[in-house]
Amino acid sequence: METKIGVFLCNCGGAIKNIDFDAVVKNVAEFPGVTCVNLSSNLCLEEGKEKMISCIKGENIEKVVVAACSPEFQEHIFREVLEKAGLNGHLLSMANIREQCSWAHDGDVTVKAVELVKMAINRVRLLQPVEKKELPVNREVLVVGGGFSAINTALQLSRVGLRTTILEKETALGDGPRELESFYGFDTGSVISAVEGDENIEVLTSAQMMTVEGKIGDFSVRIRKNGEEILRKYGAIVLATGYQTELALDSELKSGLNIMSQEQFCRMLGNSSLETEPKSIGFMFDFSDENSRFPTLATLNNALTAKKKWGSEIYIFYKSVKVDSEGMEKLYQEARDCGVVFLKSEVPPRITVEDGLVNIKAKDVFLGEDIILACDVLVAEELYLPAEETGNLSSLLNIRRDSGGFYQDENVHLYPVGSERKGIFFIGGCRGDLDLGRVLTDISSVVMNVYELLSSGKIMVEIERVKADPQKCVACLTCIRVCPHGAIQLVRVDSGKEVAGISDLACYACGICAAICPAKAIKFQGYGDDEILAQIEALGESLHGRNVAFCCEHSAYPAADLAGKLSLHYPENLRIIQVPCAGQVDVFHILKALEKGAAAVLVLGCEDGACHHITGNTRAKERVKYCDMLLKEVKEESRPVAMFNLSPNAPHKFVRAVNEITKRIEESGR
Amino acid sequence: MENKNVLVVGSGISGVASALELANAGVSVYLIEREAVVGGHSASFCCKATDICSKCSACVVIDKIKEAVTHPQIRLLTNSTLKKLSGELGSFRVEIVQQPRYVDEERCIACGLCTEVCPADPKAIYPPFAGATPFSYILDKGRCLRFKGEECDLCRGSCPTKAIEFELKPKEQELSVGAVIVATGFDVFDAREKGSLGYGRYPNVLTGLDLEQVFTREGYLRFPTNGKEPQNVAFIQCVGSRDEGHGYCSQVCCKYAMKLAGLIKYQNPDAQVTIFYIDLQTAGKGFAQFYEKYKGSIRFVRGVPVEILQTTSGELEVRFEDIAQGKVCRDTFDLVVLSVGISPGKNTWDLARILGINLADDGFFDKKDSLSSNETNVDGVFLAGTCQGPKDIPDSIAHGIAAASKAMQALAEPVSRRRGN
Amino acid sequence: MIIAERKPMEEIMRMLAPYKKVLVAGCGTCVTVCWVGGEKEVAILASELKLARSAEGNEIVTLEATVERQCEREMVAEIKDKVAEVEAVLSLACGSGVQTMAEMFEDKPVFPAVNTTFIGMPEKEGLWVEMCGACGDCFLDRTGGICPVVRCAKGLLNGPCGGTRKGGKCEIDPEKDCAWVLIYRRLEKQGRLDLMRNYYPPKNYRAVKRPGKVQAAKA
Amino acid sequence: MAKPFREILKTKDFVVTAEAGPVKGSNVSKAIEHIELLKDKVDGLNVTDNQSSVMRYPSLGVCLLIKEHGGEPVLQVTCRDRNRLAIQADLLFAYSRGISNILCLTGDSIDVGDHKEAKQVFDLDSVQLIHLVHTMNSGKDMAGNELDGGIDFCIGTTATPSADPLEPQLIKVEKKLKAGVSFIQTQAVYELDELKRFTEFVRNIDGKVKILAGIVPVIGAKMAAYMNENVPGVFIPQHLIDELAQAPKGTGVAKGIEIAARMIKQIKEEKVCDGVHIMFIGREEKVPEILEAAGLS
Repeated sequence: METKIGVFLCNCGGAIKNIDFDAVVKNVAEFPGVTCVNLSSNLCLEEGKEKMISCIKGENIEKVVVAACSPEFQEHIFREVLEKAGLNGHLLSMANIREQCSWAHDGDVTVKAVELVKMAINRVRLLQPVEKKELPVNREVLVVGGGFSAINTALQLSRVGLRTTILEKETALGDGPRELESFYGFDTGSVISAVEGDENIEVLTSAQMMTVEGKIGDFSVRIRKNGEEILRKYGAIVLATGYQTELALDSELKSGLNIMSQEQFCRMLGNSSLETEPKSIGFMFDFSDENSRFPTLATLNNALTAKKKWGSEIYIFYKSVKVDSEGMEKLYQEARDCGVVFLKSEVPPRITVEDGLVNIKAKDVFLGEDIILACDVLVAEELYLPAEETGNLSSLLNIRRDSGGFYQDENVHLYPVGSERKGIFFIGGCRGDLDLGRVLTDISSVVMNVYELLSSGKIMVEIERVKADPQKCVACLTCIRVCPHGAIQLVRVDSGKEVAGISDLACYACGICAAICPAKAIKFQGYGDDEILAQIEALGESLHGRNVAFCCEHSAYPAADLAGKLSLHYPENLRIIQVPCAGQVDVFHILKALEKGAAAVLVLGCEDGACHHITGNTRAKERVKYCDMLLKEVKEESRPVAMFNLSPNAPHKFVRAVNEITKRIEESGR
Repeated sequence: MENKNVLVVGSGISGVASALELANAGVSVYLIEREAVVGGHSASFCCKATDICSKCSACVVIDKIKEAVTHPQIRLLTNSTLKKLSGELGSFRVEIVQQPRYVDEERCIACGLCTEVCPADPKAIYPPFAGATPFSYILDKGRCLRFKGEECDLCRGSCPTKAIEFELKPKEQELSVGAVIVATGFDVFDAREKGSLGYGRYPNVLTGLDLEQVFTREGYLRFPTNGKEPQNVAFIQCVGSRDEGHGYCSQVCCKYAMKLAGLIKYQNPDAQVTIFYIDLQTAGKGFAQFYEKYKGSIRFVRGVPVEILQTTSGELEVRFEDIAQGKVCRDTFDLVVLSVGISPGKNTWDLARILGINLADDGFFDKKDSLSSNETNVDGVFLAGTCQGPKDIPDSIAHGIAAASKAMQALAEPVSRRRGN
Repeated sequence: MIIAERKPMEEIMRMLAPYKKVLVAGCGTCVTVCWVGGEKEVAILASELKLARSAEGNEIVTLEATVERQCEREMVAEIKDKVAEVEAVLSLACGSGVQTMAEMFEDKPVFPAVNTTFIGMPEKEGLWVEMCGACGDCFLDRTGGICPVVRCAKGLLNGPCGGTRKGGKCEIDPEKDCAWVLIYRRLEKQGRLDLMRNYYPPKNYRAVKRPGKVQAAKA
Repeated sequence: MAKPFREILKTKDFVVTAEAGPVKGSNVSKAIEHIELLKDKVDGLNVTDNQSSVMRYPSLGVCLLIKEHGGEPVLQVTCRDRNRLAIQADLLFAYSRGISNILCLTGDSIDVGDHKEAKQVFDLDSVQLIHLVHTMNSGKDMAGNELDGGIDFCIGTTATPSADPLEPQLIKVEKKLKAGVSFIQTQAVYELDELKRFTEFVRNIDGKVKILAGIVPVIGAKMAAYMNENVPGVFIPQHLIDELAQAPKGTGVAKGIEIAARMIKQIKEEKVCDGVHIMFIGREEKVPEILEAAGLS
């Protein structure tokens, strides 16, 4: 007994004029499984939805195809309609006949519309219900690091009723950018005492994280504290391990007594029993590292304090002052006003030490000539580097670092405090060089994110949308190695066999694992091999001469919609298949499309470095390259396969990609 | 009775970020927007990726807006402004005025029939910018014949969903909320104020924002005038930042200028791009490599242009003090982009009065103390994004989330304890 | 685990040239794990075949099947019906799988689609390295658990050759480590360098009498 | 008639040998020229065995020619091309024809040669080969069978003093010494200190063994770079490469010879080791110039 499929067409209030809807209705009605085809003019409005519901109920429709505008903003609405009509919301497939059909092309596009609907029908036939379920999560939070940001995170988390453990490798809390305390008017001392009085906060000093297993809501962490190991469970992990600094100087100079770091200089400032106060002080920054804010911050603040306290002559050598954080420009002006001398130089000054004085030689940009200054003290430029445990912890937690070795991949979708793994966050100096204003923002952000995840002790998630079939899984560990979100682990099933287990809590449903699984053991509800194949096969013979584009739902798909809205036209023979991530497209899908007759295949994903699933688009590129090689093997180069990167707001780039492929086909003379 | 709802004023990226976080935490949120469309400035920014992402975050804005407008916990009110605030943290009452849209955004299906039939020229009813949300048509009272007293009814007649309604009065409603997040954003510095730079007089002198929109609209760099591709472009930094009247760095200009410059070089490697600057703000996550990649191919001149003149041939002659050479030089370009900064929003002052919150001397809303840029002098009223001071997109998002966090934390605290301190 | 790699397409095409209907048979064990012979690769190869042949204007029909272990008669027997339908079988299993198929279906030509390369392990995602040469006379007790028989380019038993490159890389490939340098470092770490100083007489290269047979003592 | 090499090693305080690389083909006239040129100028002529895995006229063949022309041949035997049967057979043949010096080496890998698809044998390694020769010297074959007429070879082997890391190499050298060799012929050395370090190490284990430093003249910076890349076990220091680079055009060979001679002189004067082995493959005719420049003729 065939599934009863209901098809609902919408002509957008009669505004879609280049599609002959009667023809579409007639054509689609003959498609196997289609129980009823309804044409509406306002499907997305209340009256339209009402009709839909009553039809679904009346005809005992089991699965639904909606052919109307883009799913971008409508799919969730129609899902609700299905739910109201007593169907699972996932038994819906949409054909985008407005933005990606009617609006995207001139002239009559009835044929394309019919094909799009058929693709949706073939797909919907395979869809299975996806249930939602509340899964329990552990409400305890682990904060690694004992500095200002770690402590304040714990305090704010406590304020919203979440218990935390602070894990500090040192013997006491409160390491961190002490030199800035005076500037910002906070002192770590007071917050430390606040922590001690807080029943929601446990402090483990001289303690280290040894191993971490599990996933959001259920991390089990082995901690070594003075010799012995303890096992703890946490719902989320916050890294606040800070940074370290290093003098950017030739090693022979580093030892110099009167050449020092900002922090050493701070101690000097704080030292009341100083025999002789320095009469002249030199500062340097922004030469060896032009991309840090912190050096400006520390310099200005220390220079000012010194000026006020000792009235010393102060000379600051720098390339660019970094004033792009709150209050900095004012501070810079204040420093100038009270007589601090700023000397802009394109190249780092030459430093030499002679009879107790530090000679600084530089070419001043404004004066255009060399200046040589002899100072009692030089506060040298500092490089801001990741704390040394950073590497070790990132591999323990299986998270990526940026090009500077700090935590957090340079991916805009992770900013401000997120990692690629749910339930693991970074704050403050450990994710790069931040001024304190930004650190404070980080702290509050992370508290919000953790609260969202853990406050209720449970999270509502879709169950088994992506699932590894224990029968087929050969435990090759491939998916575990490729999952960008650390959502897959080996689990023991009842049979005792070890197989890949995908955590519904940690999974982002990107499908990268499903695409790469060599045993085809991973089923991805809605986007699996079968569903994609079904859409390709729906076109049958008519696929010949068509181009198939696999479009990432985060980028290319909305970009295509936008092209429609702007009526930027592109060749009509394009057939778009929406995927959750370019990384979900496999060699197999591309070859199938070609085998079934497609003239060309495009894979369109996010910009390089902006993949929502970190590695999806780069994997896609690799696979496309591999396909290209296979096609050469079988002398089918004339049917191009190409990968393009674009963002959701780049409709022109989308059109360019489609046109380029069309051009290539023409050139290859097919 | 404690009320946990939150009102977010302004649907720019910070407001949207605040609203989303709260909504995801189960709080029901009213998100009010003065304009007809959501998203504020950043929603119309272009993608600045070259062969790699340049971390401008414009696409993140798109994601978040979509998430927000489709979120069941967020009630969105466009064309709406805040009129009155009373009560205190946990039990505020706010009065909202919603100007009539005339086109019901719930019913408008963006079919475009109304625009076809509209007799006014330019059309009085038209779609919002592509990518706008909600994507429902806008009726411009200023242009509409009917509002000029004529008997025109064509669009209403043409509308298949009966979405158009003329006889609408401003809607007032009162809401009770536990906390208010102010995210009213910024105004772009009006480059006309710097007359010598010729903005508004010379067609090929643009602001950074104009250039954003050229890319959004065309996908390529084009002259606003003749649609040709400029070959020699100059960016001028710190227009409306770091000067008397703007005692701050706008924090965004160096980045967007360099990223747009990179984009220009990527699309047209032969193009000459020059950036006039005093100090380069190249800090910030993910920006280092971008800067390293393009600093070779972009010409950086340490100097401040004092004047721009248009030659008879239509070229733009920039007179600037080249600090390195210590003398005034001149150089000609065919397009000049003024990297205009971030200024406090015009309505900031009114809003401050309505909410009873302080203004800082630079004209932005004032924060409670140096350790929290989200709190204000009024308990329960919080600041998010550029209405508190200049921020780029990632920082605005972070600040928005932080504001949500602070509001949530304040509301989480039992009234008793709160009163206690 | 047994590691293999796909044969060049044209070689496969040559084998199958005379046939119009073939079964592409995968194996669910080693070759699945090393990404050459599992269900996914079967599907890809089948698809590529069809593409290639239709390009030649000489269509081919493919059936697909993947058994858990092609080196087990009983498991191979499960697909006999499919085999009955085709003119030839293309096996993506290791050599022993191919031979089991060939033996089970003597009336049908069975062709190898992969080259069986070695016994090894994954070094990282998608990269496998040789670990064991199945010499039948395991030497690992003397070398800190690093096999010089296959991991040394020359299979030397008494230390490195004189061709070791700077940094302890192999004479034939600067990418590869010199096994004997690895052995040295491991034994040094364990304080067992004396093992390396011992003289090891010529190896018994006939420990496995070809064709090899192993009789379980219990059976 | 040349003195037996074994005697020379015992008596002469600075031994000099040279390498003769066999030709590719059956025309041995060039080989004979070289033999004639060198046989009286050096204490032994040392014939490579399919050097760098490039197939050539056999080592055994050239050794016989040397013998015929009154020189003292040293037979190089690698483990790459022959299994234990073939090697034993060759040794019997060689000895029966008056060849009494053997240099035992592992042999370069097949991959560096001109028959890359050949099966490499390495049935034995160099240490095992040394043991094998001793076994046969004692009148038995490897399987323990009595030989009707045994052999008595003077055994040498090779070593790489400039290997990095050095320790594993030294362990192997130690094994070779324990197995029993009369002389060690090193890979090309360019740094005296490396050589000193090496000889010291050897002396501590075996006071009697003679060490001949390998001398390979480099005739240009390019060649040097190439050798560093492609010749196993050769490490030419940067300062030499620079020195060569500065040599005016066309004077490369002269420069190479000059450097080589300088090295030999130093070795001899400072008594770093017991002699040198000069490898000037393809330019055998130039060897006398080196000897002259080094004051050895």
